[in-house]
Amino acid sequence: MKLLKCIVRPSALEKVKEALSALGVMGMTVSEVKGYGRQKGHKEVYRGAEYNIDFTPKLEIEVVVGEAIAERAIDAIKEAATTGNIGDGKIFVLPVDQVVRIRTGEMGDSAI
Amino acid sequence: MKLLKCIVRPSALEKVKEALSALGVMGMTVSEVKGYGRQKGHKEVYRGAEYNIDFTPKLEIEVVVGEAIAERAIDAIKEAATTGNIGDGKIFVLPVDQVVRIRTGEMGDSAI
Amino acid sequence: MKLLKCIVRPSALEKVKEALSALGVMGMTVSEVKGYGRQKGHKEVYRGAEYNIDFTPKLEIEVVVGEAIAERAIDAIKEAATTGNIGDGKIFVLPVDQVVRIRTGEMGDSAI
Amino acid sequence: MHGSPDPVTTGHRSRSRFRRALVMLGLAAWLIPGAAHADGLDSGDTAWMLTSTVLVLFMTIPGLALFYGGLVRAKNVLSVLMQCFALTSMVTLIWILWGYSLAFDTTGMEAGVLNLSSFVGGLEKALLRGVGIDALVGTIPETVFVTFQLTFAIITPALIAGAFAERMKFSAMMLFMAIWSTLVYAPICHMAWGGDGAFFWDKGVLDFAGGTVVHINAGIAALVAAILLGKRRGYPETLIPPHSLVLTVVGASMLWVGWFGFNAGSALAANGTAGMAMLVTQVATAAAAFAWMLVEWVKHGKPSVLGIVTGAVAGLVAITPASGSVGPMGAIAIGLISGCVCFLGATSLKHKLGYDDSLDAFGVHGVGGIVGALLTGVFAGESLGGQGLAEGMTIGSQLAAQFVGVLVTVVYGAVMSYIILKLVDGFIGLRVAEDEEDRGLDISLHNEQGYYSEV
Amino acid sequence: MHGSPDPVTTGHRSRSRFRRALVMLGLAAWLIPGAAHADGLDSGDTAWMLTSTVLVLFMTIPGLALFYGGLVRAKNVLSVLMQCFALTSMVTLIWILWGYSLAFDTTGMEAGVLNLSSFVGGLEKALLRGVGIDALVGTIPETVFVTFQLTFAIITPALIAGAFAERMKFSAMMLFMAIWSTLVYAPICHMAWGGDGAFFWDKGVLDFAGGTVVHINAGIAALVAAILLGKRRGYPETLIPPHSLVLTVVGASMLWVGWFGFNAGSALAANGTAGMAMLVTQVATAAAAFAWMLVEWVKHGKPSVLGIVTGAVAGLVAITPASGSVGPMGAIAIGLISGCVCFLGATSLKHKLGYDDSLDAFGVHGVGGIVGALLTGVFAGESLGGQGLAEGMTIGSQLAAQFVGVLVTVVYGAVMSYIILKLVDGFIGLRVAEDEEDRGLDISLHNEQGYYSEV
Amino acid sequence: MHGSPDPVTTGHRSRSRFRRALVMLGLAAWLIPGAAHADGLDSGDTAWMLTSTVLVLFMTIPGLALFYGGLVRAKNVLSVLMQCFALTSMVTLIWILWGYSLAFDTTGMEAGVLNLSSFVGGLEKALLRGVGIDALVGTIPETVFVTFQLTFAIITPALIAGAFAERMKFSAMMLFMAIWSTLVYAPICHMAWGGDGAFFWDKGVLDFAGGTVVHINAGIAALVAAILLGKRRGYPETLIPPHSLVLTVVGASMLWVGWFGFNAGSALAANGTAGMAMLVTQVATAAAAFAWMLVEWVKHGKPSVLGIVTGAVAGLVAITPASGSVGPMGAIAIGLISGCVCFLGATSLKHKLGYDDSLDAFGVHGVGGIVGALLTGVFAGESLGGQGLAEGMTIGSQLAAQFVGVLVTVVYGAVMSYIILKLVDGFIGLRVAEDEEDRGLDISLHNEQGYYSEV
Ligand SMILES: Nc1ncnc2c1ncn2[C@@H]1O[C@H](COP(=O)(O)OP(=O)(O)O)[C@@H](O)[C@H]1O
Ligand SMILES: Nc1ncnc2c1ncn2[C@@H]1O[C@H](COP(=O)(O)OP(=O)(O)O)[C@@H](O)[C@H]1O
Ligand SMILES: Nc1ncnc2c1ncn2[C@@H]1O[C@H](COP(=O)(O)OP(=O)(O)O)[C@@H](O)[C@H]1O
Repeated sequence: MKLLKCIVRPSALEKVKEALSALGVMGMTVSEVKGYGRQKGHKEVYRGAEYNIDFTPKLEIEVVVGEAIAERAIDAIKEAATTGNIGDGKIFVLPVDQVVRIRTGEMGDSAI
Repeated sequence: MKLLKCIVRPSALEKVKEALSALGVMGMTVSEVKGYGRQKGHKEVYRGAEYNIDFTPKLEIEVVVGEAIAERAIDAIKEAATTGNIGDGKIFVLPVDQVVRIRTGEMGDSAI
Repeated sequence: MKLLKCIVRPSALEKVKEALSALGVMGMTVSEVKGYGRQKGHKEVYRGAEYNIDFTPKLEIEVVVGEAIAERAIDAIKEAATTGNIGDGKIFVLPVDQVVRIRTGEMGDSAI
Repeated sequence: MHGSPDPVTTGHRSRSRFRRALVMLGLAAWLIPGAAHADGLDSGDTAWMLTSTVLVLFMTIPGLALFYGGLVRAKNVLSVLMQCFALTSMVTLIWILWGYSLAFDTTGMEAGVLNLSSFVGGLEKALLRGVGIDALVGTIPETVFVTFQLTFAIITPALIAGAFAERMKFSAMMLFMAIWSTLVYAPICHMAWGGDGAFFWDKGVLDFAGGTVVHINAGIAALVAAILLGKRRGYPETLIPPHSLVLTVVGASMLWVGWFGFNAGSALAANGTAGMAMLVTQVATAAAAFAWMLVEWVKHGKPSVLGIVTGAVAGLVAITPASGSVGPMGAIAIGLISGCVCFLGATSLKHKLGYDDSLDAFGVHGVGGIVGALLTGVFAGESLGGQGLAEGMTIGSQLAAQFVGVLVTVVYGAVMSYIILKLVDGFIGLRVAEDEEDRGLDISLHNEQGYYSEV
Repeated sequence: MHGSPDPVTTGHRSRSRFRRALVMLGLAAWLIPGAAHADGLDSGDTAWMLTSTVLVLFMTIPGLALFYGGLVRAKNVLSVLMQCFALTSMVTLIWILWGYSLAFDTTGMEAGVLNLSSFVGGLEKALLRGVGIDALVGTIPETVFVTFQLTFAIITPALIAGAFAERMKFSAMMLFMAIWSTLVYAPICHMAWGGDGAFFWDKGVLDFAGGTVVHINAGIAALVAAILLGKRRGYPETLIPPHSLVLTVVGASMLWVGWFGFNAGSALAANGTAGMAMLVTQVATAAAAFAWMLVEWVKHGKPSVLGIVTGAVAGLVAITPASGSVGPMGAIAIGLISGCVCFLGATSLKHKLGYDDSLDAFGVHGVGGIVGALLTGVFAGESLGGQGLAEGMTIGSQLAAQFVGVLVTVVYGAVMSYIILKLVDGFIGLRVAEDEEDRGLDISLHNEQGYYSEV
Repeated sequence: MHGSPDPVTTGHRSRSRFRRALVMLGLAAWLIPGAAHADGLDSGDTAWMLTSTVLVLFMTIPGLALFYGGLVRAKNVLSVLMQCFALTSMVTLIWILWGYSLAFDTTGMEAGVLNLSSFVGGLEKALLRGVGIDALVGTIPETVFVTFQLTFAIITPALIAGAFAERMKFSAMMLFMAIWSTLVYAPICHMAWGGDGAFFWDKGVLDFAGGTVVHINAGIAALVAAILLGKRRGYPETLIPPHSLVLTVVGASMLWVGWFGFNAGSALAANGTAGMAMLVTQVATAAAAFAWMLVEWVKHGKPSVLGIVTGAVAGLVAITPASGSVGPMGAIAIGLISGCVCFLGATSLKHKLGYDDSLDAFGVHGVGGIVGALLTGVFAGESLGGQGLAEGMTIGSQLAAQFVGVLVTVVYGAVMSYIILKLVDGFIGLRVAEDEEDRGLDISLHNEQGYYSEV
């Protein structure tokens, strides 16, 4: 099983959700993060003073999927989240040893 | 060492904290996330318009533990966080290569 | 490739960012988290009632780096984030199977 | 006008004639026999009008700014506050330079005579010429009257801003409003409150505190703007809830308390008319809020705070034209009816017709204003506990007069708003670029953020 | 005044008789010789009373709503705002339908005669019968008096809501308050301010602006409700800090400024009594805030803003009954004492006795009200810089009278509140379900969220 | 003083003499022939002054508290609210104990005679001796005058707090302000508004509502404090944006509406002077806001809401001394000029000189106050639409007088502020420890958090 840790633009959430649903992936966990990267921040001016806003608001979407569909999920996310501009984000793929569904105690693929 | 990434209901925090303490696990890191899964969101109505609130507030509790107690920690969390209703959440178990305590530079199990 | 999951004090962000930049690591993702550990929380008193604030505000800085510089990055972060007091935080090192740059579809080291 | 030295009708001295006049037109009554010598000044009336002016300004900043600001997404909150604040500033300058004169200069007017001056004032009072420290309107300094009326001229365009929130260019908004204040607000204000010879006034239209002038006028411009600008991106597929109903409730509360300046202040005196206006305002507002809450409770299963505060605003709007003419029981009726009708206006009408009036400026102010204007004609009747209809009127003829007032405002306002918007669109464009809308207007247009959390 | 041929009862002209009466009962004094002819109207007094009415409404929405709203958890913030807003609406309707009549109809009352009318008014003024545009109370329109008094009737139940915040059903709350307003508020209000023949009034109880009527009354109902409803889930093991002290400080500030309408407005005129009431209100509030801050600084090592604002509210409560009777030095004393005593009330008493008065409605309003009512008996004495005790009273006898007022309010209020709550409990249940409480009342009861952050 | 039974100058009765006096000094005019018998009381004037007092208190809590609170980082928001609230409490006690007496006791003063009493009042009125319920100042109760003036004494130190926000010890702040209020505020207030014999008054300095007394005075103390305390940690390398511009805009709006109490209230009556003061206040504020917006639009490409609200405050400050002397066109000029100059003050001056005036207390209040004081000398001239210069003055001599007023305030204020701060520093230290500053003052000094989100 893999954890896909996707850093995307806030505006991509809806599309990513739909793309994953289309693949049958029905769960995900989202958090608000701030990103720093090639996409430069911007300057805001408050009473003449320049403030460097280095970090850009991003969403981190975490999805755990079975090996079987990991590839397809990555492609789907990639497609859904791309605008072609710097700052579209990354997908980090991490190995997952085990998944437990708290409610039932189920484990492994069936717990996802 | 393992990272237990637990997605749980906000109301479970206190109990999970106690269950882990009982095992001697004294550290954890918590963040507010939004979850999407079998537990459906709900509709809110503002001036007659229906808004689909797809995401449910969850907490993500991240705990790194030594291999030795990983199993027991998982069981403890499972027990503490379960209500039996859809939406209780998941535990994702990820391998951890290394842990460093910033203050002392200690590494490995002793740094947890 | 490795994911360095660094739990640090909020005040350390600027220095960590600089330390990483100095190494040529130009990307990172940051989120606000609450930490529980050896550093005890504190009590706040509201109208005579004591509230235990167990959790301390921390930042979680996630950086994915190539194997090559992982060590150096860890050292740099350690140095930048240390104050010597309890609560400086941890670095958790996790294996990363794959990295995808959403915009271009690049993969692996070049996508970081 | 304000130069006449006849002190007879000032204050509550000639109560019955005074009542008669107020029943007809509220503010306008005072314009006729104003005495310019200092002896006519009543310190109590002045005290109340100074206070009322403060209250009505308070309605716009921060009241309306918060009411609207809470309803948008966090990324657009400052743009809404900015609109309210910038309009407050710009309209102030317009008003003292030419607006007040276009609205309240009575040169050339004569009772019963229809001429250009029936529709718009001249420029005799431009730059506030002649508005010295001793000039009076009725029993209060004209300076206070100018400022009081200014606060009405401010809130009207600010209300419109609810219709195009989250997508209009700031520059286009300012340009549109500068022209609209001059070509639409001032004339309608003049027709309603210009005194003898003014179009609505001579027709006997009752509009005590601004049902036509402020609310219908704003509502119809809002509707036109909402349609012309088109929907927000993603509307209505991906609706985003209000980012802070707390702000919205605070804003609504401020509107409620400030509205006493609006309605009771429109008596231009601290007297029985003001007192009754305050009472009926409170009653109608409560009734409308209560009605909305109940309807929603029945229809959606739960009463919401956004519902009850919107109902309150609907009630405030509807009682506005009636607040000098009806009694407490009429106020209950107006409140209950307007609460229910505006519920439909904001919840069904909009979705059925498919335009995107972001914050229901038309659904509440337009609809509520029309309901109120018409019901004024009904509940002003003494048989229904009111203070009496305009002179020589029956409920039927009064309703007809009210209808004319509504119709002219709607038609004139719609046509003019359309033309001005089209012009501005051609000139600088009305709408922000797509990516600006996505990033939010706060960053795109003002390079600021409403809330900044240190990371 | 302006034109009236009968100067006897107006304003500051008959100062001594006026003072005498005010010292006794504040508001009530005005009810006796009210003149119904328009000529008695004083525009200055009316201006101030219109303003005071606005200020007292402002205390509830948004003042109290924010003060309370900031203290609860984010998931319950709207439920608190909703309670304040819905009570404002409902009590308004009750008041004009029957409440005002039950409180202020004086039919059948006679000085020194104890009969049913000593305890509650009749229904002669139901539906505001006879409250026309010309009716006066003292020198102001009766419409203004009705609305001013209404704002007191609104804030009293809203204060109670602090006790059962975060766990009471909205429907049960509304039902309870509808009955309570009728069966508890109106009678106590009548006893205190009903004029000659009214129970407290004839006993010479001093309650200038509502120490018994509003604060003790609300405080005791709050205590009963807190006990009957039981503790919030998790209390006191897992205490959750206030979600936004910023809102709470803003609300407290609004209460402070609005309270000038409450206290100085209770003079029912813009005169020396109003001026002194304003001054002593400011002084006592500052002293209480300062005292709380110091006590806390000493006891907990740090002064907190929640502490100082709570102290300010305690001072406002305590000076309320005294504000027509004491001088600035008495106000300092009342402030310092009430600040210290309420500190104990909100911090120790509650925890010792173990009930969960969520937002300290009893600890501040109940305790502060009682302290204030008793101290009024002391510091009204001329020897202590006050305006003088009620006629023929010594400090001892005045204290006894004050004690009777407190006792009757406490006992009657407690018993009635208990009965009504039990009835409502049997009928629809008082408390939300456990999972509703866990999810938060905003979602559970109103299907809304206070703050929505786009994900 | 207030005991003289001469009723001649009360109210609007002797309009021309009244005008003359007001043109000179605003408040001071009223102090001279105050009549103590009840007959001189004007209920309308009293109503307006009660209201104005409420408005000016509202400016500090919650107005200024929010304006400043929004501009700091979230971890310091409560410390700012706390400063405003605690100052409100402490200054109230100081004022009634000795402050009012030092400012307004006129014992020993004589027109044209320069003695100690020209600079500071005596202690005859300490503990408010003689300020009974019947004492009058002009046509209003002296109690109201005391409270009205108190609100000025409160806001002045609160303004200073903007300069050292986010780093000063609470204890040091309180100690400094207690001394400063006594040794700086009271004397400057006395010199300006003490009446015949007072230093500024005898020089013919025009300061209608507190340009020198409040704004320059606060601004210069702010500058000294900013320099003495040193920069915030990390300034200016790591600038952190305001945590909530929403709060700041709300606060600015409240300052705007409250300022009508400040300026129009300084007429001490509800008359033509008050009306004109209200009008010119509105106009200058709008002009300054508009000017700042335009300058910023041109210079930075985008107009910001922080910019426009800061401009509004600049305009409010600058019109303050002029509000009893200029006409609407002069107000436009003052507004436009002050908007542009304060833009430079807050954006360039500070960064060039390198001190860290956290919230621009000097840049806006100091600079705006000086600009306003000087321009008052220009636009008061009748040729420029003003109400006329002080008696026997030309624009040149008036400007010289204004300059003297500014200079004395700046020099005296700077020297005294420096000495007091140094003393307090030696005694308890001015600045919090580094780690306290890093954690934020809310936790460090008050053990509280502004916003608490349940995890
Ligand atoms: N090495 C990294 N480790 C963690 N997060 C990263 C890393 N590099 C980039 N990111 C995240 O991805 C986001 C987008 O990266 P950026 O370099 O701006 O553009 P792009 O994704 O188009 O290459 C960043 O804002 C940051 O959140
Ligand atoms: N595949 C997944 N990847 C990441 N998070 C998931 C996934 N599936 C579920 N979750 C998280 O777990 C939460 C609970 O899942 P849900 O399907 O609602 O109920 P249950 O845990 O009872 O099966 C979700 O809200 C989401 O945050
Ligand atoms: N086992 C753990 N798993 C996850 N996070 C941890 C763990 N232990 C500590 N942390 C995180 O590291 C932070 C610092 O740890 P703490 O024990 O307080 O001090 P130190 O890092 O100096 O040992 C904690 O606040 C928590 O966020």
